[in-house]
Amino acid sequence: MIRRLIALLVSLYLGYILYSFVYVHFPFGERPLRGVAAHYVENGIKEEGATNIVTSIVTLYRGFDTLGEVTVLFLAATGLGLILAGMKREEEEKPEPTLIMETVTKYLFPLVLLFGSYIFIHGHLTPGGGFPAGVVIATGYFMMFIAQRSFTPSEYLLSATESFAGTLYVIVGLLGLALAFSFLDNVMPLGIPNRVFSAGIIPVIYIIIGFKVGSEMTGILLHLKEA
Amino acid sequence: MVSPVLVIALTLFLAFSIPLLHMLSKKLPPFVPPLAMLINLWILITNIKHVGEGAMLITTAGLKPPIAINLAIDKFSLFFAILIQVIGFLLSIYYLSQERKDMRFYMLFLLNILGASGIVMTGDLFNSFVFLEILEISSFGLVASGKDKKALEGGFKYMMIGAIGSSLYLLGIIVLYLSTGTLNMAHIAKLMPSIPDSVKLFSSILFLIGIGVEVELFPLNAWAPDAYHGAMDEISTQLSSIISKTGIYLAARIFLTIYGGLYATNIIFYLAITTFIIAELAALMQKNVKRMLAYSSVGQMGLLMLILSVFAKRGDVFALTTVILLALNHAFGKGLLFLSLGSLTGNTRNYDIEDLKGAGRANPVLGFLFATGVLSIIGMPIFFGFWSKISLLISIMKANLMYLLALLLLVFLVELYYYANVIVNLFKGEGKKYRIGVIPVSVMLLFALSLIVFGLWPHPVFKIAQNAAASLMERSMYISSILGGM
Amino acid sequence: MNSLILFMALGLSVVLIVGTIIIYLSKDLLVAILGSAVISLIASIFFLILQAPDVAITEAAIGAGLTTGILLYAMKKTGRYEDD
Amino acid sequence: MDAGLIFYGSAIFLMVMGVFIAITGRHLIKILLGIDVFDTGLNLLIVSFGYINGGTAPIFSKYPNIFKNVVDPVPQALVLTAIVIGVAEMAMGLAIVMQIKEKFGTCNIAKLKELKW
Repeated sequence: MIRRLIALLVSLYLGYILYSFVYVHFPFGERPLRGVAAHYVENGIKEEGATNIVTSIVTLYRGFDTLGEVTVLFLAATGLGLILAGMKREEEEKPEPTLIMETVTKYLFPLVLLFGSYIFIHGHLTPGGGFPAGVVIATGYFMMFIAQRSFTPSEYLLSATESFAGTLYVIVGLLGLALAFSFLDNVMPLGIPNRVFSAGIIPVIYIIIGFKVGSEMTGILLHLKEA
Repeated sequence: MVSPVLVIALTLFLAFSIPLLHMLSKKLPPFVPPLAMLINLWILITNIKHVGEGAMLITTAGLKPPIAINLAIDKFSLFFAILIQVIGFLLSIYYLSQERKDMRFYMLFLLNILGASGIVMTGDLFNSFVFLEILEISSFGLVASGKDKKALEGGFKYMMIGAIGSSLYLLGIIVLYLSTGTLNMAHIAKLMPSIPDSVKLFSSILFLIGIGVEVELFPLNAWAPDAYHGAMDEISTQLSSIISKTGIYLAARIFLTIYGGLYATNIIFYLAITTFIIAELAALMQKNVKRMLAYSSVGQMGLLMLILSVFAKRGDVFALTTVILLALNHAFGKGLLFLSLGSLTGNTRNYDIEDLKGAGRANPVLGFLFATGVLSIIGMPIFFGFWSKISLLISIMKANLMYLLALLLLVFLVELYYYANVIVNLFKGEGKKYRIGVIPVSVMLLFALSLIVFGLWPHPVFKIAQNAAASLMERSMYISSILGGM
Repeated sequence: MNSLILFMALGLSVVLIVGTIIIYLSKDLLVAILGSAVISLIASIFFLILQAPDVAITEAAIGAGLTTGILLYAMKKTGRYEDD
Repeated sequence: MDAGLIFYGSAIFLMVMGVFIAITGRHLIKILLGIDVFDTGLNLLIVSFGYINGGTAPIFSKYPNIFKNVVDPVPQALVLTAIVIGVAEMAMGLAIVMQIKEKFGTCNIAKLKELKW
């Protein structure tokens, strides 16, 4: 007990040091917009055509990071599958879902998928984008696992979607390398800002990410369910 | 000219396409990693002549730094990138000999190499964090993929410390971003004089914690002996030959290039010297040979950080060359030791020193390979380790640090004692004979051969290492070649 | 930021503190997991207040939704109560 | 009322408590929860760094009207990445925990004695 108290005091003290450091050097809300951020805000729409600046940073200016991020998720899905493979499955009595649950989820499921695709298609105009959209889609599947008696998405199909979307992402990047000598360059026409068909490759990338994240997350949930 | 960004893009492409290839034929996935490494090696080697003074700039998203992410490859990063690909290639050949049902293992392996090559090639701080995460998460997976109790426990510990360490690394990046308004390494380095000292100190401590997990600095190395011990032998090789070397690269890059000389040198010095002494003493006490190798690995990393912290401030190119030579020797030597130890125990995963009795006499080839690794690590003549140790002693003597010299000689004696103990045990008494395939033996022979060849003709390696170290010291060159005339 | 929003944020931060204490003290992992979901949800409201709607959506979907889901699946496998 | 105290304070409190829970937790899932809380706190801290008084979200939905006073978009983009990385780490950790439960029969770290803790 004493050791825990000491640990608590030490960590609170470290937190206090961090707080006082942060408070002195970076006072809340008083930092001017400068450096690359100022450039993104001023020229973001002109350069990349997306009205959501965060989106254009995520997919293009720092698109290489996002490729890495997608890789991290892919890694988590594969690593989870690798580690969980060969676990004993416990057959247990599953409570039967009620009729209301079953019926409602059946009709709700397409709506959830539609909502997910809405988010990733409008990623360059409104907040959201590929990652939350993929998770919303996965949540739809999650709902179906819980509420339907015999619903199992094909693992084969999930894995194929995931893998195909990943390779497609790299190909989109390589297209930039081939056409403009720079990986992940925005080689498509920018169009008129604030329209769905604008901002060059941003919607393409977000659609790919949406599919990829959706299938990966569904795969993770499926593995955990079956473990 | 082939753009080096393809090293990352093609590796990713191949890793993503493994499930598709698996659907075509179940036999394909094992051949993907060697193919990827070969392509990467080819790309990197064709780029050697394009990397001149300063760094080579590769933009992404069609915009100049610091607006978009860029890769920055100077001779130092090229050296480490090629080292990573070579060891990755050898390991991936080694994996060909093993029957593995799960294709996901190869994906993890490939992404691990990808993370390491990403870290050494990127010119952007946050990008290095992303690749660090790729490296770490794939390492947890690889360590835990042995799926026995030890592997799982080692993997979990690594995960716990790695997760918090890398988060603090991220906080360090953010602090630098807030004070400079940019994430580009060269740009931050250029703006470094304008940052207040307290912010520098604070952020460098955060970076130290993040990198300390990778380079196994005390007290962040609690995971290391367990993960090395718990992981399969090839994975231990990967941990010691690739992952910790990437940590050294990152430490040198961040502290030397960005901060322009080690910041918080005293802290690093004391931590490194503690790591070095404690780990070597712990290795002396071990009865378990693999754990002994693990502690010796940790000690070696401590030694590398020690030399970095002592000499970085003086701008001593020769000492940095020593760091590179030691890292190279350790990468090949320890890798060889872990691999051959696995075969010497007949993959029973029982590493007790008593059980190894006579194993070297019963399997002379393996015994010879293990002995080669040991001789190179302790620095016997005609092996590469000799030259790295000699240059280490010379650089310390030149700097007139007699207490350090005395300490090092003492620790080397300790090292000599415990390694000699193992070797004597290996060749004493009767042991069991194990069958071993052609591929593992030839991979280990390649490791051993490179140690001997580098040992007999040290001049080219020395020259390459010197160039790499010199390019690390050319800080203003690095900045101006990335940012242009800005 | 007007003071009404600040006042709300203050109230939420009290909930946040209570949430972490519940995670620490609770022997029932279900309660602890739900506590972490609540913390993520409050964090996502904070993101909204801090004018970061993208992050808010992502945190709500990933931190509060998906993480809780996978934690619950894992808890089903490992047992609900912390044994001493 | 001090906005900095509320946002910085609660973010740093989450980080501190996260580390504390991770260090003192006896159950493996509790440790992972601690790391999760720590990550949430860190993300909150980073986004609070990016806030600028009176700024709006960096989304110009009324283009071509561009407001000059927007909050810093870069920390937000970085946090998006950090959140996703956090969930990936969590999934990996849970997989290891589930295997540990299967192999050891317990998730209490006091009872995991295969290697020295």
